[in-house]
Amino acid sequence: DDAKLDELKAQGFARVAIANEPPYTAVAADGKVSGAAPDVARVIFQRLGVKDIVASISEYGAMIPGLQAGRFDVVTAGLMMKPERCASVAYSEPVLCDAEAFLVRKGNPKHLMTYEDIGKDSSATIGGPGGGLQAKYALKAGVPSDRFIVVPDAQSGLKMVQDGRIDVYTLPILSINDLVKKANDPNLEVVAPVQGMPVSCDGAAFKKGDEALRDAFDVELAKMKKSGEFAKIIEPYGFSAKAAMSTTREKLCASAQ
Amino acid sequence: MDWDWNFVQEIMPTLIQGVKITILATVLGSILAAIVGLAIALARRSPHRLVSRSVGWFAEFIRGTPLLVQLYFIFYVLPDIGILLPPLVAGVIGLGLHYGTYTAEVYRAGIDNVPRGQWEAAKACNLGGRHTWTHIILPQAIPPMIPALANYFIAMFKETPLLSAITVLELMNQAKIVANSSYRYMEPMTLVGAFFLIISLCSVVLLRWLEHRYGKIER
Amino acid sequence: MTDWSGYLNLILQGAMVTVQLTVMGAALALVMAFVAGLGRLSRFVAIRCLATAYIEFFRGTSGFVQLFFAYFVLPLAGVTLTPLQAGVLVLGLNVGAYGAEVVRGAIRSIGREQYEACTALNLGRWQGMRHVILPQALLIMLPTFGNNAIELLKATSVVSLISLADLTFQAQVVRSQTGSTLMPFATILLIYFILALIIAWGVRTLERRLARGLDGVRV
Amino acid sequence: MQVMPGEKLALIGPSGSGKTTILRILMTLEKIDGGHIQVDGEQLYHMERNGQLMPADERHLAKMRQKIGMVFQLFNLFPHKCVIDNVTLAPMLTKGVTRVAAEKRAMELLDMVGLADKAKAMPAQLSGGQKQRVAIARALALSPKIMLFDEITSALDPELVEEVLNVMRKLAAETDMTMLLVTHEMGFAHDFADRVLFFDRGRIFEEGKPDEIFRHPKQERTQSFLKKIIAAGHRV
Amino acid sequence: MQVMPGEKLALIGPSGSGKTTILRILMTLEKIDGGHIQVDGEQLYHMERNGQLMPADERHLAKMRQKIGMVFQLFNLFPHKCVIDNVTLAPMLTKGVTRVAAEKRAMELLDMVGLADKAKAMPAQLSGGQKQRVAIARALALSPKIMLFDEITSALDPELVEEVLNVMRKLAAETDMTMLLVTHEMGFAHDFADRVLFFDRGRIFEEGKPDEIFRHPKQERTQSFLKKIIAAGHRV
Ligand SMILES: Nc1ncnc2c1ncn2[C@@H]1O[C@H](COP(=O)(O)OP(=O)(O)OP(=O)(O)O)[C@@H](O)[C@H]1O
Ligand SMILES: Nc1ncnc2c1ncn2[C@@H]1O[C@H](COP(=O)(O)OP(=O)(O)OP(=O)(O)O)[C@@H](O)[C@H]1O
Ligand SMILES: [Mg+2]
Ligand SMILES: [Mg+2]
Repeated sequence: DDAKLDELKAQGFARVAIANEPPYTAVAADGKVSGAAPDVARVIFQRLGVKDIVASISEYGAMIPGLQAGRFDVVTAGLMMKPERCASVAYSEPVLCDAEAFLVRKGNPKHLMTYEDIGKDSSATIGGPGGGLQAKYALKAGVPSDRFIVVPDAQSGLKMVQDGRIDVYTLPILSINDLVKKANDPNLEVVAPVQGMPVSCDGAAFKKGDEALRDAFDVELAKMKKSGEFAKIIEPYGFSAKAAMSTTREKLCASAQ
Repeated sequence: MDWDWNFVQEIMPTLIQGVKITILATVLGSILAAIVGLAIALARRSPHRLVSRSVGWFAEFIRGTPLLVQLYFIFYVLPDIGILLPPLVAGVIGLGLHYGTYTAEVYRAGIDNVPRGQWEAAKACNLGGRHTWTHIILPQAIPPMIPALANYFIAMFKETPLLSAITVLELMNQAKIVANSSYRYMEPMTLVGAFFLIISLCSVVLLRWLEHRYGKIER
Repeated sequence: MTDWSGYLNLILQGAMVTVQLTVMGAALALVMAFVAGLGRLSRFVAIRCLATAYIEFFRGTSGFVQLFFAYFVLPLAGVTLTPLQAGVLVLGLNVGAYGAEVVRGAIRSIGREQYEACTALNLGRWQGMRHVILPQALLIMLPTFGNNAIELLKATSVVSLISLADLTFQAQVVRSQTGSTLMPFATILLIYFILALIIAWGVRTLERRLARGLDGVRV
Repeated sequence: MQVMPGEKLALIGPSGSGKTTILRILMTLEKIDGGHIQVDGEQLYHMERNGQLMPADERHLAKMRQKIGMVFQLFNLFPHKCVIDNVTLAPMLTKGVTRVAAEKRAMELLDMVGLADKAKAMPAQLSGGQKQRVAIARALALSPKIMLFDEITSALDPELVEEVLNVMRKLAAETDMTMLLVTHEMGFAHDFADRVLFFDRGRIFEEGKPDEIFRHPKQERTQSFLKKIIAAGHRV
Repeated sequence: MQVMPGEKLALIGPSGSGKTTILRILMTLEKIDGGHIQVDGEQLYHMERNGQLMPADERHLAKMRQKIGMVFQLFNLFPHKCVIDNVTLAPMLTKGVTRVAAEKRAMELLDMVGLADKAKAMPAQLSGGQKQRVAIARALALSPKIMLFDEITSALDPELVEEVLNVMRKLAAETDMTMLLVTHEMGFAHDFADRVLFFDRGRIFEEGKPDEIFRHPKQERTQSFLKKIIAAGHRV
């Protein structure tokens, strides 16, 4: 009775949006898509009878409009659940959970440990993805929008911190850690987790109206969580399966309200 | 998804902010392009083959590669060699350099169009190289090329949205930020398109006037 | 530590997409240039207006904005294009609008006497256009078409912003994989430049071939 | 004014007197404000419909143009086509003649104007006289009933004029086409024409047999024109 | 060849014989392949350094150019500057003369050529003869020792020639500058020059007092040249 799923089966693949931000999502040198979120999605879609996933890389800000415009079938990119998003898309149950981190220069010269610190220091600038949780938190903590720089991708954020264009770059802890590991730059330092920020979790995000597909996805996800297969996929990337299993979509979508 | 006038009203002030930066970038970029173009045109006429050749190739290279990538290069790579530019400055330099290679061609044609007799008269008046350029050649060469230069400035205006890729808060970037946080693309993008169309059409009128005013020189 | 050959492979894949976009965009642009360019010379007011509206619209707005519009707003109106389709469509229509003016200018530059010879030989309007006027005008258009093709090549870099995996986009991917900013950008700048040189060379060769036999008639 | 079938007419007169204009009107290159012109028994610029005369449409004009050919002062060859293609183009396109047939006919015509060996040459490689002879062959290829020639030698170097006039003589002798010729070569006009029209200020000022006009012009203006022409070195 | 200070020389000869070329060489507008030229006791294209002759540098050339002024066939006024600015520009820039002094001198010169009332006009508003007189004033403003004139009347309508020649006569009478004049106005050359040089094929073919050359040329080629000139309507 699920028309969307039948369509995907017939087509043989599902189109997913990713961000190319390891360890959530990544594209390898050979062009193969990996990362914790797509890996989970791939297995579930196979169980549902959809042979493969085809990923296109997108800016965070463009993901939900793209989903609504029918450019992707699902977003598996570490798009953290928050109430407004829950209202715009149909989330699956939580998949990856993580807390926020700050990437700063060695010694954290401006002593920026929280969003409030940034709000108070009128010379401090913070960079983060466009239209994300981070921008909302920053605004709430008194950071004016001209000190929140929208950075198109993680590598640019890292570069801007290195070059001193921004004081802080914020992403989930695991993303920041991965970034720092690759950069291998002793002049960087990570503040993690950022105090006062709740742990947030992402889920696979479907278009409103594709709830049947989402529910089928959830059934397979629950089975995987139970069998331990879920943990086997995400833990090598550094994520905690326990964290994802200890909360629900309902809680996360309601919590911030 | 339906058009929402309330939303338009809400985002208008933000977009106007962007328009201001867009215009600022265009004006500064144009000034830089006018100067860079002149410098390239003069360097290409240099009697030193090494100078004229290498400037020639440099200009070809800039003209043959995308502005977007050049902007990335200026913004993200130059800091590695210690040149750290604020986004707007990097953007203006990118625009000015890129379009400078186009205006250089305009200058070249303008200078070539000054009759040989003017060079010779300048020499017969015993004017030196610098005086010949500043008092005789350029004052005659520049007015006729104003329309052609203006053409490129309009083209440059239309390429300023690329600056959003290096975090300049111009019109396109403001629209993207609005879209990112509201998940509505229709209104901001349509408005951006409308802004560009209106300003471009106005500048066409300006261009016609410039052509009329400076199109030719009486001899 | 870094697998350069793998990344180079990614970049080459991107170059394929860029070439594909350029070729398909150029094909569409060529068709549009002739359709709209001839449309502006039509006897019928309605066709002339339509062609003028198309040309002014696409020349008046920013290509970047058009792309975002086609990619994010058109789907809301029920037209969903793949990134490749959106890219080819926007680039082709955009460059085609500039090309239309080239076509028109070249056709109008053919002397009256050629039209009169056609009438005297009782060729129909379209026959004269097809066999006598266009073959001559083509030679005049060619150099400008070459420049337009290079502009098109450069404009393809913008599609990276709607996540089409072209050269610029792959450079961004490599950059986030390796942490190196200089290498990918320097590499693609070079590739773009080489592609531009190839286009310029190709057009020059074609021009020389077409001009054969016409020596001494036209400069 | 009336022209008989097969008649050879020479149009002479001072500059700006309307000689070119009348040929261009016959070739429908120029519009007329009033008056009627009949060619081969049919209205040129008008057509009869329901017993009324109406301005002609493009189809009627095309039909009438089949009957008329024109050779221009500046040749107006198609520079991008070789000589034989210049000649075959119109027959193939407008009469649906096959390439083989068109080329056979073209070679005959080129042979007639003495340029069979230049069939594959491009116009740019020809001298002015050769170009003009190709232009004549091109106009003949459509087998018109009336041929118009507008100062076809005046853009040529003096030494090339004769080769074109020779072709014209041959043409006059061998065919019975109606021919209208504008020229400043009075000697040639004298030998060639059955009748000479002297134009001045847009109208026919005097007409008659060549001998009458050239030897014994009645009008003073005709006399003074001929005197000027002779002074400028043209033979009569 | 040698020219005395204050001497007035007329250069005549057929087209392409090198008259223009020699003036352009003196004005350093053209390069020379070989030979030496001395102006006012100094080498023009060479300079002495450590007892050796070396090609001159730009500074030496600029110094030498101060001694020489030139008036062109096509005036070459600066079209973007008004008449008086055309005259004052070079003195102000190259000699550091103040604006006031330069304008005073310019007004004297414009007065001399009869154009004091046109000081504020733009070149485009002047007739050819007026333009040429401004060009003469402009060259004089630098007070050169030697003035070069290259067919300064041949681009003018016949009725304007005389006004320029009158200025030249005045100039010859009032100053003791050395003057070299290329002209086809033989009558004027005769009255004006102390010595006439007849050029042919790049060399001086005959020279002498005006009377000798114009009345009794020794060389046949000079005779035939003068005959042609007279036939073309120039008075001698
Ligand atoms: N009968 C006429 N009615 C209207 N206009 C005329 C007439 N005759 C001549 N003219 C005008 O006079 C101008 C010169 O005419 P045309 O070119 O036919 O002269 P021509 O006799 O061919 O001179 P030339 O010997 O210089 O070629 C044209 O612009 C034409 O419009
Ligand atoms: N002595 C020479 N050495 C080298 N080249 C020469 C010489 N004389 C003349 N020429 C060449 O001949 C050409 C014509 O010379 P120039 O213009 O001086 O002739 P002219 O006497 O001024 O003729 P006109 O009366 O037509 O102005 C020039 O290109 C010049 O280079
Ligand atoms: Mg005529
Ligand atoms: Mg000369």
